[in-house]
Amino acid sequence: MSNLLALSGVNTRIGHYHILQGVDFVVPQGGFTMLLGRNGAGKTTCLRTIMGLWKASAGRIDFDGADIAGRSTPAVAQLGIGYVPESMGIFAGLTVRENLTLAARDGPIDEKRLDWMFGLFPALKKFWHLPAGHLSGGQKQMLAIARAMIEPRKLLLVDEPTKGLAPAIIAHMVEAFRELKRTDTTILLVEQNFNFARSLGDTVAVMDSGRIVHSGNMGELAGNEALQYRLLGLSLDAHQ
Amino acid sequence: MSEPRSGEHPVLETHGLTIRFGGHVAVNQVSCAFRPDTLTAIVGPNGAGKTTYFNLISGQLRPTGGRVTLYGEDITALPASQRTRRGIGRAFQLTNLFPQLSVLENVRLAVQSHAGMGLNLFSVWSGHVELIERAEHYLHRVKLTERRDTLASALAHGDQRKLELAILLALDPDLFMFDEPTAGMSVDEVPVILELIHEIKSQGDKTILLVEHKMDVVSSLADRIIVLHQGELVADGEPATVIASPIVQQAYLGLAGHE
Amino acid sequence: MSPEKDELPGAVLDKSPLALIPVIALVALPLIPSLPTWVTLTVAGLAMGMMIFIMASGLTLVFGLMDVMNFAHGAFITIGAFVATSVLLPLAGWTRADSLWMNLAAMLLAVLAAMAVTGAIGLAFERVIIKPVYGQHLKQILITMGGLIVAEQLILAIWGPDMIALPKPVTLRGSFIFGDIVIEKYRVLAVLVGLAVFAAMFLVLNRTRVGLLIRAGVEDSEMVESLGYRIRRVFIGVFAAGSALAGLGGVMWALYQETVTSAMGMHVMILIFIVIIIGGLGSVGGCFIGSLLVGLMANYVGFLAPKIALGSNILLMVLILLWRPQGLYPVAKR
Amino acid sequence: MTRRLLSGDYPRSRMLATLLLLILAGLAFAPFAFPGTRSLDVAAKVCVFILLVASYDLLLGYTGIVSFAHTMFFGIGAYGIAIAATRLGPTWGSLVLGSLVALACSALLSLLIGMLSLRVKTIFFAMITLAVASFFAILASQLSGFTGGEDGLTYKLPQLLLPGTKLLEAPLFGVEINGRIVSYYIVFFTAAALFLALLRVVNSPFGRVLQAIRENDFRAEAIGYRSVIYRSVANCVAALAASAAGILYALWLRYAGPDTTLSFDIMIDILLMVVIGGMGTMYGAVVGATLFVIAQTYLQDLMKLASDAAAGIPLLPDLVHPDRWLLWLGILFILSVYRFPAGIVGKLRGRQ
Repeated sequence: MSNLLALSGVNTRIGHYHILQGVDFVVPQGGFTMLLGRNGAGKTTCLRTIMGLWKASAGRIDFDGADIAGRSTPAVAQLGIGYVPESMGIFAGLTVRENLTLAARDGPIDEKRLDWMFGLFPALKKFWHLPAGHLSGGQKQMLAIARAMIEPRKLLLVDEPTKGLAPAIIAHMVEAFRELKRTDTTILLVEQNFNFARSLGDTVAVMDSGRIVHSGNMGELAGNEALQYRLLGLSLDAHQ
Repeated sequence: MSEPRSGEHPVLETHGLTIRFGGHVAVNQVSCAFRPDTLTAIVGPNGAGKTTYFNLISGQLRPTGGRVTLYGEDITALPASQRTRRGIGRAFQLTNLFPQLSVLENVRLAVQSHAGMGLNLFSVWSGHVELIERAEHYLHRVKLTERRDTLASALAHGDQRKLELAILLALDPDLFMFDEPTAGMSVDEVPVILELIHEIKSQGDKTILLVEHKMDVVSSLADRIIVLHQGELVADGEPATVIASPIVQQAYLGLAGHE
Repeated sequence: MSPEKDELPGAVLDKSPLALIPVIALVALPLIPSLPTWVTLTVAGLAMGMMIFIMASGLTLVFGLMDVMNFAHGAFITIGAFVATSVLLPLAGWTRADSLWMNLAAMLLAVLAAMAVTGAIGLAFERVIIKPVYGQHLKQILITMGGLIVAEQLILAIWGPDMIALPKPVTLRGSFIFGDIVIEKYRVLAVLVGLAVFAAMFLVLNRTRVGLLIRAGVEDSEMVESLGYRIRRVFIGVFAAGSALAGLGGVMWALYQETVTSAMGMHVMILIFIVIIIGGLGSVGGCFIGSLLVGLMANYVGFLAPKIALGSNILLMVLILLWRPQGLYPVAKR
Repeated sequence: MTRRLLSGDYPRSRMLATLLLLILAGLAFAPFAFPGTRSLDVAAKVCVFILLVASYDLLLGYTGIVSFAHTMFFGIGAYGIAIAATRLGPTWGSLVLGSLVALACSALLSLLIGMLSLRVKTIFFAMITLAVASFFAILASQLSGFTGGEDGLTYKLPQLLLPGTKLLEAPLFGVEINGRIVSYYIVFFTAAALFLALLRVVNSPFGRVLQAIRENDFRAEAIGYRSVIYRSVANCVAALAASAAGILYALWLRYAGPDTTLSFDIMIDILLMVVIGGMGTMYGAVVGATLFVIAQTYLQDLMKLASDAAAGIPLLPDLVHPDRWLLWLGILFILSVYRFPAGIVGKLRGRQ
């Protein structure tokens, strides 16, 4: 498997804060890569730096054979990267249809793809003409994901899609992502819910204090509780 | 503040506290009482409403339903500044300082607020040596004395968190609220913070609320754990009991499939 | 202040501010001695409101989209008016001819010239003056005030300090008379132009892809960029368009007053600010309603108690702020 | 002593200290150093505007509030004296009464505006104050029976302050000591005392809170400072000082009218002075006001020379025409905001 995206030595400063302090990891073509880590570790900053929403002060971001560090956000998006931010970035005053129309850069929405999307997220069909602000949290998240893939994209960056969602909706979300996986979509997904990450991820990178502290395949991490505890603080039995 | 503060009287209570943002209920009907000399840890997955619950208590947000009482007095309508004056002190998750003021000045302003001298228009601030000395004392407690003349914006992340705590100490509150005090800190900086929280706790008359992700931190410090999930209070009790309860296993840690 | 409220014309969900217009008109009815006078004043008020709307709409749209309040907007209005004198005075042959078409053609030329000049200046203004201070409100106010000072001085240097008379074209003078009701012809034109601008803005915002981009950009410009659009270019276009509208408003206002002075922009700026505050900063729909309210109020009170005409608008502003502290349609964002 | 007077806030630059001393000496000995009506007028105007601009700096530089109603408070002070002197006659009693009523009006109005609108964003406040101030200016010209309308009010002052009153038989250092000299020193000492009082306010515990609120009002609230109250008090103090400046100006001019106190042009002058002098420094007000008033009076003479020299070149003579002096200050203003936000004072301090 070749690498679609590779970060090497990426540094990002926001104001006076040095958030990313030399980040290195790769996202293999056609797989799901999970970016894990505690709050404040720099995961969101990582995605924003790839999107060009923050400028990397040093390092390379190679995407599909070109260094995209320093390119403007629209230029990065036009290369075929879709982005679902943590806040979801839904245009609340626009209808569901308008949200998707805007996301279809190349003209009218492809009907077949739309039908497929309605299959994944039936709620979008139901509320087609409703302002997106009226959707529930889960439905908004679905719209945000649908918006990022209304046209084929080479890579999707998804920031904490399960945040604040009920278990039933998370289960639905897992199904939708599995369906996406069958279409050979490449995804880089930031997550805190380890169970969710484990059920979807092929490879994994763990961040702490602005650096990658572990990377490898998901199976290895999932099977090693001591490693999970060390990296993520995930343990129930540790101090009993 | 003249109310008795024996262990039985709650310092702070929330009654059916609720806030909605549009269609989303971020905190839903949370009723809970916090007693002095108790450290309560609030845990829950990301987006469970922990920080929002904090914001409702410290006054950064107004609830859409329910009440907050401090020593039995309804403070739901009070702005954040008045709650601070009544003894609720809060450290923020994302560092939130006066970036272009010196480290000492950041703390001195908090000391000055606690001394109630903000509306003193006609004395020279540098003449109030006692305020400056107290500020220096708090800087010493968080081990920041050497950086006293640095601009707050020029501090490293860990030092900023320490300054955040020095400001909190300077307010000398009855109720301390820590929102992930160790987030983003390097491993060697964490003990300083934990020791500080421990010191506050051992003073005996303080009420402490702590939002924290790291379970080892929580279980070593907390007298009590409450669990928020989807904005609702789903578990409340002794740390060991709460951690072992199935609902927490599933809701919080997402480890239902724990092989 | 629910975040899902749509702020754009036509899509306004909250109807109660709309009702203010008939309410004010009906309150005025018994106070004014005769019905024909009331009709005359109402039409005059609507016409004035429409002209204020033309001048204010660009400013509020730019604020909603780019979070920039341009305190030099008034200078663009003045420039539009002076450009009109430079076009219309040499074309006296056309404006004095007793032909509606010749008159309108002259006006159209003046309007196009004014809009081209102010649009171009707006473009330069955005690049040179405003671009470095996005997101810094205090500096924005200061820097655009600086722009205002410089622009006013340049106007004085180019067109001189004296008042210039600018008579209306012949066929637009005088009034239509229906019984006792007297309606000035020019006011009818002003209402038509105002409605056309409002309709055009409505159509562009709600029926075109650029409009979709603008509406999305008002909410979250970062997300629009993440979808692959160069929203900055749209922003600059909107700024130029807003400045061009100021130029159009300047021409309309100058012909209405029939005089042009270097201070006229600053005078209308007060009305424009009142309108924008009433409507809610950044809301085009609110601006439209606010303009009509201010226009009606100014004419009714101007007739009943001329001395307190401007005071009445301040009073209106204070009352509305007491009712809705962020204006009729608060734009919830940032 | 100096420390107490300056509230511990020193110029912190030798150049600046020298400049300030020169200005102080120039103003203190103006009647003797620069005899003549025009130059004494300039000196008095400098004193008044130092106070006016310093009070504006308290708002803009220290609190981060942009208000366009500052001339309104300036005007209230001037009209307070003018109306009292016109209606009640040229007695000391009426001057005191007029001043007190004016100060009370300013305090009330500023608190009202503050409480109503200081919670909102900077831009909103700027727009509202602009609307209110212009309303006030129009009100002053409409109520002509009371304010003299567009013509303003000319009035007599108590005997002691009139030019005809000679205090000493013989001239002192070649200057006749008359009522004008007394008036000048009233203006000078009051302005100096109030400037030092403002310097104290910005260096008081209160002043530090203002700066904290300007930096991060969310956090200031969180540590117990209610920002709307602090902003309102700052607004009120600034309004009172502006009114005091208005009172002094009316005493000096023996005239109050819309053009000398209420017009938007003066508001723009204040902005130019505070920004070019240096926001948030207080001393910037001294430097800015002095340079501006001198430029206003003498730069035009210089520009006339330039304009005549450039005759024949298209447009250039218009640009350096004496009436266009504001053009160049406007450009300097824009450059100041971008390049040196702490103005001349910041530049001088930066060199050390």
